[in-house]
Amino acid sequence: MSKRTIQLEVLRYRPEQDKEPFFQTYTVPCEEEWVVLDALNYVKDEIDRTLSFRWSCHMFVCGSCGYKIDGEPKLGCKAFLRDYGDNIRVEPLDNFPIERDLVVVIDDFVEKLQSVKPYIIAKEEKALAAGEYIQTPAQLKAFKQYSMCINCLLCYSACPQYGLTNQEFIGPAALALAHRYNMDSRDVGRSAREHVLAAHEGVWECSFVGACSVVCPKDVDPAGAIQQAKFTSAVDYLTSMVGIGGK
Amino acid sequence: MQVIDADIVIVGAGGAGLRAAIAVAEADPSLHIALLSKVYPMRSHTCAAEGGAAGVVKANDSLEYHFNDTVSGGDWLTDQDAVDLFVNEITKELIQMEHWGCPWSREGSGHVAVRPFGGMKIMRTWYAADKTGFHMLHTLFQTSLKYPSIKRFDEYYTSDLIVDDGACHGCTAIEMRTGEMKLFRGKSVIVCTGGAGRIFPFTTNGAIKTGDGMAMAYRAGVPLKDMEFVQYHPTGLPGSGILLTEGCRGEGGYLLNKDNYRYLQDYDLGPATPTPVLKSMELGPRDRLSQAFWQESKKGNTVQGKWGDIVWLDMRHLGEKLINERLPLVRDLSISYVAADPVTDLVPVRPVVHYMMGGIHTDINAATPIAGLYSAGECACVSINGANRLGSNSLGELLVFGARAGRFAVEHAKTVKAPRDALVTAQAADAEGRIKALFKRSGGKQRVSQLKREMNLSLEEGCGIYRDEKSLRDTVAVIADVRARYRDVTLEDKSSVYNTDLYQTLELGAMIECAETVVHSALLRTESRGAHQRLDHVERDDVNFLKHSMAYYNPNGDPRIDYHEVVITKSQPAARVYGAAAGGQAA
Amino acid sequence: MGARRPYMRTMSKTSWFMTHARFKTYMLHEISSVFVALYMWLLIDGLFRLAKGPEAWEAWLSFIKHPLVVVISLIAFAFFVIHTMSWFKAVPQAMRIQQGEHFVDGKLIIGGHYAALGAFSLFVLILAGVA
Amino acid sequence: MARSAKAVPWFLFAAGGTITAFVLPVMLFVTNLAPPVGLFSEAMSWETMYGFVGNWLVKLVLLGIIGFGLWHAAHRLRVCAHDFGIRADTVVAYIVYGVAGLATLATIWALLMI
Ligand SMILES: Cc1cc2nc3c(=O)[nH]c(=O)nc-3n(C[C@H](O)[C@H](O)[C@H](O)COP(=O)(O)OP(=O)(O)OC[C@H]3O[C@@H](n4cnc5c(N)ncnc54)[C@H](O)[C@@H]3O)c2cc1C
Ligand code: SF4
Ligand code: F3S
Ligand code: FES
Repeated sequence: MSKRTIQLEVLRYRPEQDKEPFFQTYTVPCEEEWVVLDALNYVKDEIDRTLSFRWSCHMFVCGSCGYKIDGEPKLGCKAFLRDYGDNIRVEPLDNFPIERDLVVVIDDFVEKLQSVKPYIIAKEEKALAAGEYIQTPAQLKAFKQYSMCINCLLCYSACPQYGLTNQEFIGPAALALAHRYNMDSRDVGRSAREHVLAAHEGVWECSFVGACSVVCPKDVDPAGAIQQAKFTSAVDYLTSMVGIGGK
Repeated sequence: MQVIDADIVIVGAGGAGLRAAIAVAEADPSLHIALLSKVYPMRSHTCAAEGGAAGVVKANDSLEYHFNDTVSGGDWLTDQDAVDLFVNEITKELIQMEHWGCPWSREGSGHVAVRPFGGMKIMRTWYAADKTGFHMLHTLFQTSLKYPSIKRFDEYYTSDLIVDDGACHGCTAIEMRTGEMKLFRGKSVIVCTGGAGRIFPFTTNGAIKTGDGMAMAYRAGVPLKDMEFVQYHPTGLPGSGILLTEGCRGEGGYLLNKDNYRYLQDYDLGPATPTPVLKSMELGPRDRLSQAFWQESKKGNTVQGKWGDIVWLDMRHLGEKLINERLPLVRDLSISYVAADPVTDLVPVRPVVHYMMGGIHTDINAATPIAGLYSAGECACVSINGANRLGSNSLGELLVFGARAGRFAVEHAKTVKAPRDALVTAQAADAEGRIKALFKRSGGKQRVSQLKREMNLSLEEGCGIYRDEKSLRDTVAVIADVRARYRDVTLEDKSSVYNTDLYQTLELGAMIECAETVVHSALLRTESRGAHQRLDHVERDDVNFLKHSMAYYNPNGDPRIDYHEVVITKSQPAARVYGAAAGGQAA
Repeated sequence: MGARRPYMRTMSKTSWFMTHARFKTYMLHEISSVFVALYMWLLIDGLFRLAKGPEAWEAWLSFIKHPLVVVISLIAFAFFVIHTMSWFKAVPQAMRIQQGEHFVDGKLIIGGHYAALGAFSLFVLILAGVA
Repeated sequence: MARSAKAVPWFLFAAGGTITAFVLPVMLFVTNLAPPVGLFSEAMSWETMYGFVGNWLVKLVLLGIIGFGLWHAAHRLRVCAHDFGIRADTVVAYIVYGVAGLATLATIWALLMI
């Protein structure tokens, strides 16, 4: 079996003991096909049971295992060792408070997600007996990409505006999800989401750094979604300014 | 200890738990719901489901067909009243999901599209590309944000149910970020904690699927039903155990042995038509396909790989366009994890533990024998899956029975007077005491990871696709040994903030309890049925075993196994027929 | 809160962009605006001088030819190219064109922009050349 | 949350960004890079220029380029200030948009004089 040994430098922080985070290095024997998450699990199982990190699916779909790996926000289960050198540095995601080790506090995101009303707001409730809404493949395609978000928060970690505004910016994933519902042919809730989207902390705080889309493991392209939302939002603003439409 | 009062306490916020919560919120907005989950809801393992959810919707289909497929697929161990109800309600639930925004894949006309699935006679599986579970979970989670009465307790590890005088009054849970234990009091409690695939070493199940809820209910006195029926999915990626959905075969993929031969035709599943025919060949049921693999491997027809024997999944003839459109995740996963691009390469696969047919015993109202305690989703056993679940029935199950659990929990809550406070508090203190004792324990030499590995391997070896008396007895012995040594495990991490050492230790406890019920039930079932195949008892035995195994907790020793009648209404047990004789539709 | 003590790492609000190559690139195209502003200023000045008469205009022209100005102009040119490239690159993201079930390929949109840029530039050069 | 008025300058920014992306490289080449090496001296002479800019259509185009260019630059400078850690966004906004507005007026004035 082809074994390889790596040095895994992990940022540790145990609030009950440590004043501030520090790096701890573990020597890990690895299999060729491992991902960084496998190496972390090796540490947890065989070396140090006090290391804490989140993970579950191991197939890049649950969004639990976002860490900063060699300076880049990544999913631990999608960071293949073959793409890294023998010294790998794993840190918690930027822009979030560290609860402990690699575990960050994400309350802020969860609140923001809720604030954009990420659910269908229909014109009128359709009876179940009346069957499904008709939605053509083209209409589905219009929003599909933005529905792929796994809430892994790599984009928040990569977005400097989220940090610069002290986390006031609604941020890429929540805005992309708002846009997802706005673009859904079954939804009429755009005006209900507008006060959040069009607020200063909404789309306008984004300066199109584009980092969010680069790091997104699901090709959601929140940067694109936000620019599109800026456009519709600006049109809304202008039309309501001159007194047609809007509210 | 902080006490949190709610009307309905729901443990688990995967597909089933979220559906239950919404059902409660809609049935009576004045009820307070406490929704607990050890992970953020969108991390729940429902997100991993790829293929789809079955529901009769097309004109060429009928409820009767869905009923028959499900009952025969489950080798007649299904409760037919439950299946009847299930096939009747599922389509409405899937439409409800559509109204809530689930991005189902569509036909050109704008109606939802369906795809073929294993063991189903007619195409009836609704899908959202190959991320159905993901979209369902996020749709449910995001929709749940609409209801102010749903109060979430994310990252709360539930440790015990509070049961007194035959009724359930709540649970205790540890807030993972503080390590503090809280008592949740409720009039009804719904357990939706998902499966326990992690008791096996090679599984499609995520880290959280450790059978916590099953163990909790079991310790509280509810029997675990049909636990010996463990589903192996025929196409897992070697090494990681990552699933390649049945959709791969539904779309027309072949399974080939080392001679590039579609070996399933040798196992009563033929003829090997080039395009898929339902209920034949690659679209046979999972138990039969996984068993065929085992036989091939015994014959030396599989390929030796680094991670064990494999066969090939051939999708090359489907073409890049179809693969990108319908199976994008499959392509992504195959390239990333085994460096095989399905468009141009054969993809190595092997059977992998996937689903627990068994679980917490409930009736068709999702009620357990304990008053006020309900259960739905993979942790429950209603049972619509019998001895073998058909792919795409469990996403449906969690909707239908999740919603029912919610509604019946509401009904029950209306009848409840306040629980006997003192007893409830005393039980909670007990639960807390056990955790505290775990922290105090020291000097033990047992490591959680080591015990888990031993348990895992012995289950795979002795209680896998094929079992016999000897292998099962060996496994029973190993599990007993592991259980004894588990009492000696000490925590290496004594801190309170996000102490994952603690949670993994508690999870191992739950897994040992589940594993015990699996092997003991398997040992006593001396017949072969569905996913339970005994080399020493190869025939199905309807005379003695057309009944559910019921494993009861026994604090001082092995579980007590009893039996429970199977409900048979209109379909008498018959031979399970697949291949040419099954009359499946061309897919 | 109990034992919790969430730790917030600080981010330098004045030098964060030095921490990643991606941010440096971003800052480059943000800074292009300084040169756009300078150039606009120069043009407005040129217009005033054009209005004033041939001498004023000549002075403007010799200012343009001053070596320091030439160097700054070269730098500005580089920034304008950066601006153009980054702007074009972002177009397909900001403006998706859907045709039925498909989106027009981003490369096509970007290609179209470059073609238009080329045509327009050629037009201006010819205009300047024949005048 | 209050609706932001950033929508208006953003529109001008976006339009300006597009216009400048197409126009500025070649324009800068003609006005600033070619003259030092003696190219286009005919075109850059006062007579030709004066006649050229005298055309109403040209005036309009120039106003468009300069005006939108100014607003584009102003808005981006505002963001830039924020990116460099200057927190007084409102003050910055008044300054940059104010200057852009005044400069736009100056452009109109200059064009009217030609
Ligand atoms: C890879 C894969 C693919 C699949 N594909 C399909 C498919 O195509 N079609 C189909 O029909 N089925 C499929 N299945 C099966 C199906 O997805 C699952 O059976 C179903 O999603 C289970 O849902 P659930 O709500 O019961 O549990 P889960 O989604 O697993 O949720 C369990 C919840 O319980 C919580 N929980 C657990 N323990 C505790 C505790 N101690 N304290 C607090 N909370 C706790 C968890 O946090 C989580 O929120 C697939 C399964 C897998 C693994
Ligand atoms: S947009 Fe992408 S990076 Fe951001 S949370 Fe969603 S999936 Fe993750
Ligand atoms: S990185 Fe941030 S600034 Fe905008 S484009 Fe993405 S949200
Ligand atoms: S473990 Fe689920 S995304 Fe990595």
